[in-house]
Amino acid sequence: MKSEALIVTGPGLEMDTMFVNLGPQHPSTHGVLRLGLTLAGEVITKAFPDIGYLHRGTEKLMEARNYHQCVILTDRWDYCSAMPNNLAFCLSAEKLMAVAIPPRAQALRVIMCELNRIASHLIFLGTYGIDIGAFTPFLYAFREREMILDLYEKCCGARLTYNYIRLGGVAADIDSDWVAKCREFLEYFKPRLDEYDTLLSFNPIFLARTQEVGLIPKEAAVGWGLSGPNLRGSGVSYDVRKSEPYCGYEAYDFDVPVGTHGSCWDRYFCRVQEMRQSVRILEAALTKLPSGELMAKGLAKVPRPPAGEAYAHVEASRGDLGIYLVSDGGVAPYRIHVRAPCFINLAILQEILIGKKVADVIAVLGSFDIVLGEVDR
Amino acid sequence: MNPLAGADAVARLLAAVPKAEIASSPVKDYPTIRLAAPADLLLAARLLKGDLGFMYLEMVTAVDWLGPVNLGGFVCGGNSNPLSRKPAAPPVSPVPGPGVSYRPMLDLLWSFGNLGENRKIFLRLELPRDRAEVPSLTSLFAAADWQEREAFDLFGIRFTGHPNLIKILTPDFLQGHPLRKDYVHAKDRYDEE
Amino acid sequence: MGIILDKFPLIAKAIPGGQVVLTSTDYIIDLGRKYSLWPLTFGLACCAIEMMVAYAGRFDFDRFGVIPRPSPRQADLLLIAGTVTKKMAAPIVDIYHQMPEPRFVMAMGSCANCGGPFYDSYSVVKGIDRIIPVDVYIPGCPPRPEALIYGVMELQKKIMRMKLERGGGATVQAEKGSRDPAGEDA
Amino acid sequence: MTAPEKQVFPGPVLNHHSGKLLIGTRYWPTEIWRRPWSLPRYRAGALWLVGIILGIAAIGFGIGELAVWGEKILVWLGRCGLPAPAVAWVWVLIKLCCVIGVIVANGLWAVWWERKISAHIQSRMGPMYAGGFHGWAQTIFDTIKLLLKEDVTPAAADQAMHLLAPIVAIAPCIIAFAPVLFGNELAAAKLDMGVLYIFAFASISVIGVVMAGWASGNKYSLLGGLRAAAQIVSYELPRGFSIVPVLMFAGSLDLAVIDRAQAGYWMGCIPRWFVFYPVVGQIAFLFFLIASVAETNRTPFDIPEAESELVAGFHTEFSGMKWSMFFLMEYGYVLLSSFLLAVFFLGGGASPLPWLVGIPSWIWMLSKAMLMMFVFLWFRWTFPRLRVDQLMDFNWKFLLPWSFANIGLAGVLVYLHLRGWGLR
Repeated sequence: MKSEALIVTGPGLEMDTMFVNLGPQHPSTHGVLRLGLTLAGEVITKAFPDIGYLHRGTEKLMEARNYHQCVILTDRWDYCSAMPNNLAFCLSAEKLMAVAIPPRAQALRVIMCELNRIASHLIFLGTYGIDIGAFTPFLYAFREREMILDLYEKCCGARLTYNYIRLGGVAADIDSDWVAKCREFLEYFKPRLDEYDTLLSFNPIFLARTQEVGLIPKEAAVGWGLSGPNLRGSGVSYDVRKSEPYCGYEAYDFDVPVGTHGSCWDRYFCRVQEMRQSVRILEAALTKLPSGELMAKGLAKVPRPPAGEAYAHVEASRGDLGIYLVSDGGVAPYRIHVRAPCFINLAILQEILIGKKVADVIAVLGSFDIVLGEVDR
Repeated sequence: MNPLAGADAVARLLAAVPKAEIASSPVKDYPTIRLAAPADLLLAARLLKGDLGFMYLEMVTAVDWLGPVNLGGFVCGGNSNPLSRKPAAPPVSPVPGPGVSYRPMLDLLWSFGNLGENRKIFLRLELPRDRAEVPSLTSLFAAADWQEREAFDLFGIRFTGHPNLIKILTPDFLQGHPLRKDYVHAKDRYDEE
Repeated sequence: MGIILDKFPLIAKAIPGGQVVLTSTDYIIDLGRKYSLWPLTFGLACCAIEMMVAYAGRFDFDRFGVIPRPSPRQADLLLIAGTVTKKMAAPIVDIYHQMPEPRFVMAMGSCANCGGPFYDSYSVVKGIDRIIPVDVYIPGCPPRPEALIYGVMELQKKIMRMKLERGGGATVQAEKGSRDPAGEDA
Repeated sequence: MTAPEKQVFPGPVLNHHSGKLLIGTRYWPTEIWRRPWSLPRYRAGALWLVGIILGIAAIGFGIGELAVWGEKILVWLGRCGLPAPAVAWVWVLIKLCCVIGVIVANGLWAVWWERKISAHIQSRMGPMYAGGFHGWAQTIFDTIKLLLKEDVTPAAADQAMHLLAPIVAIAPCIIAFAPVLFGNELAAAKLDMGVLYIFAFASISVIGVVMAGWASGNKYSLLGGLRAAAQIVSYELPRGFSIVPVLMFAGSLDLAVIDRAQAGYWMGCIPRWFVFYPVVGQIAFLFFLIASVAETNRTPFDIPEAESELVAGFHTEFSGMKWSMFFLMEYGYVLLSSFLLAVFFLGGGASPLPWLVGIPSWIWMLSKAMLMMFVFLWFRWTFPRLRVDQLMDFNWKFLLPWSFANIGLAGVLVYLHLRGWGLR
């Protein structure tokens, strides 16, 4: 629906525009993103996202660090879900070194990544509620997330930057007490998901604010290279866990939620449905947990992958995270490029914000669930 | 489904694009095609998007094959232990491994995905380091817009025809392109002790 | 409309029993500032997630009277949670100067303290104290919410030591010199 | 195959008090939800609550009707030798101090209460350490700090307007409190056109808000100020029209008359409050509640100071006491709306059950107003925020036409009453 400020045009009828900085410090830009908006009244005529305020140059830093030191830097990209970052880096390095990963380490990697997906989507649920104006879901979502962080703390010692998935396997093991606590969390979490549906997903004001807003057709989503829930919200069913399964994902049966017409609500609801699927995967993984050792045998203390290039990508919580690793046989990676899903998803804002109101800008920006650590790397 | 199954797509691409051949050092487990000249890029991209159904531009990136990284590009000289005063042994190997030849070239890489048949193809192109010029793909793929700006910002590759080729990540007052191997960091007011 | 109490210590000293009045006003004013520390909703990187967890239910910051305020005009604590890049340095200094006195700064996480895991990056400022004065440093990458709360309690102890003579009033601190000159702070 | 048995860990972080794993803490969330009453803290809190309520009721019995005390003070003033005009002036001063005291005390109480309500809605604890039991002194400390904050006037701002805006915002709110009823006969000023007076003054403070928006020279506050002007002015209409049925039933604009019109009971137990009038009462009550929430810029209508969009809306550039004037205005209007709701619809001063008549009327009025204030505060933490155009559509296309229809329905009721089959 074209907004009125853009319909009424003609000689002598132009509205003088005002340039507003949705600046690097703003309560709902999820970090340090600057949106240069040109407003005609309340309606946006031009949007220019300016990033780089959290650019730490990790790709350059990794060229002077050996492979084990690089894993630490991978945690700091998408800090809301750090496990898939570790996993993508380790998969590409292991692909170069052609190392066979023991089955227990594969299963542990799947368990940790799925738990991290739930924790990351809970952050999204909370912050998106605040963007639309409802403060309370944030508190409930973070209460559940605390239980997941306790599980991580018991297993790998850290709450946010785990450094748990290492080259060749996994850092620490879990025991029956951990499995019991995890099952108890899953039982406790399922009714909470239905609670969120009544609290936020089907709230009439929330539906009014998100249903017809930020519509992205299928061609635009594919053209702009979106990935993850943003792409699936527009109806394209592309999930790396299904298209190129890694770490044994083909053994678990789960379905991929797909939206209908790519509105903010579809992207939001894809993420809520994904949490249910992750619970299914976790239950299957916990029952079929094989025993055995955690690390691949015969891995050097300071690994030197043979010269060559490898590209490995995983389905991170925010999209298709790919690591292109070039090695010249040295101790440090020669060149590493991160295909950051948030960086590529953010570019579409220039196009779809035209003609929206200021309140819609926040709804659309929030529905993309970007993390500035991954956008700027 | 094994991504290498798209042999016919690779064959039709090789036939259509002059002097294109299977890359000598491919990206592991994925079909990689080396283009000969920058002009072939638009032709190959149009063919990929039009007939072969590769609508999804996944990644645009580059590698600088000049040689081992110059530790001047790091503020503390690549010192892995910030507390120790003496410079530690740089973890960078001066001698290239087998099958790798350092040369003053920028090696660009594009990755196209066919979501329907679940296939990937990588295009590769070598450019001289000093005047790296290549046509921009923003006319065909909107996803190329920011990734080309990032390649320009970090490597200094000029994409002709790009609507808005300006810095995207590095601060405005940073001179030079950081990801080039010979980048030396000029200390600014934030770096003095 | 803020009350300016800078002349009050001189007057209080002149009156015979004034010292008692002065110390008790110091105590009450410091209590007021201690229990109503309003930080700015301003997260940079991973530490921002741990800061949000500190505001959430389990480690409730509201117990100490700490509510995040969106605008720097109403905030009196600038919590730098994350990596300070060179491109972000200028906006941070502007925000610091927009905050009314008396204002405090807390550097949360090793990135804000000294650059952290990105110490040799070309685009990271090696610690926030290079651009603005810092009151409390919190180690950790990212520090646990309990560490953040401990940092706030340290800041509260520091506030309890503030004196009106040494610039506890509402006029700009820069004109009156450092709030706690070296040596006397212990 | 199941996981191996309990494995000894290389010493993870233990809780140094109980020596157990952090994960084994007693307050693992699920335990809180399964057996809340098993927690001693929970039971102690409930006992405290019951004690406080009974305490207030006992004080109420002790003091009795406040209006009676009013005459006694007047007589005593007369007897201690003051000439007649002086007595009148002293009496006006006393009433003025009482009303301003109520507004300021409400400011302190409501802010603390809102933070505690929002905390318990969001399963956390709210202010706990600021001055002892449950942080009762939290707002006092906030006020002390705000009093001593540096008074920043931005360079781009219009100095005079920046200083004047909070004053123009708060003054009408205090003036509008004059005819408000605090008990059966307990009002600062007996005006026979009380309702008109209140709505007239309540709509002046939007000028202060727009002045604040324009004067701070900040684009966000300009947007916030314009949104406030559009919202408050357009919600004045349904707020006024939803009161007309009440005035038709009571027959006068004087709040005391409206209050007396709701005395008595149907069939012995249902009180004759206007909210229980068949259809008209409920619609009028709901529309007045919604319009009042919109008047006070509170969620779901808090777009003028939408935190997530306009940073802090029209009061972005105000710091220290100037900013807290806007907060005092907001909570002043919440209190005003709660008292109006209590008087118009909940029979302010009349006790809901016949055998509870002993409790004085100001206790009933206060408890009904606090109930309505709880509803205001409760809305804020459950509803998301509407967009500007949705808010306007809701007002002009739904609220206003239906309040006109409601007036028509009220006319039918009054006609039936005149023909004798009415509800009287």
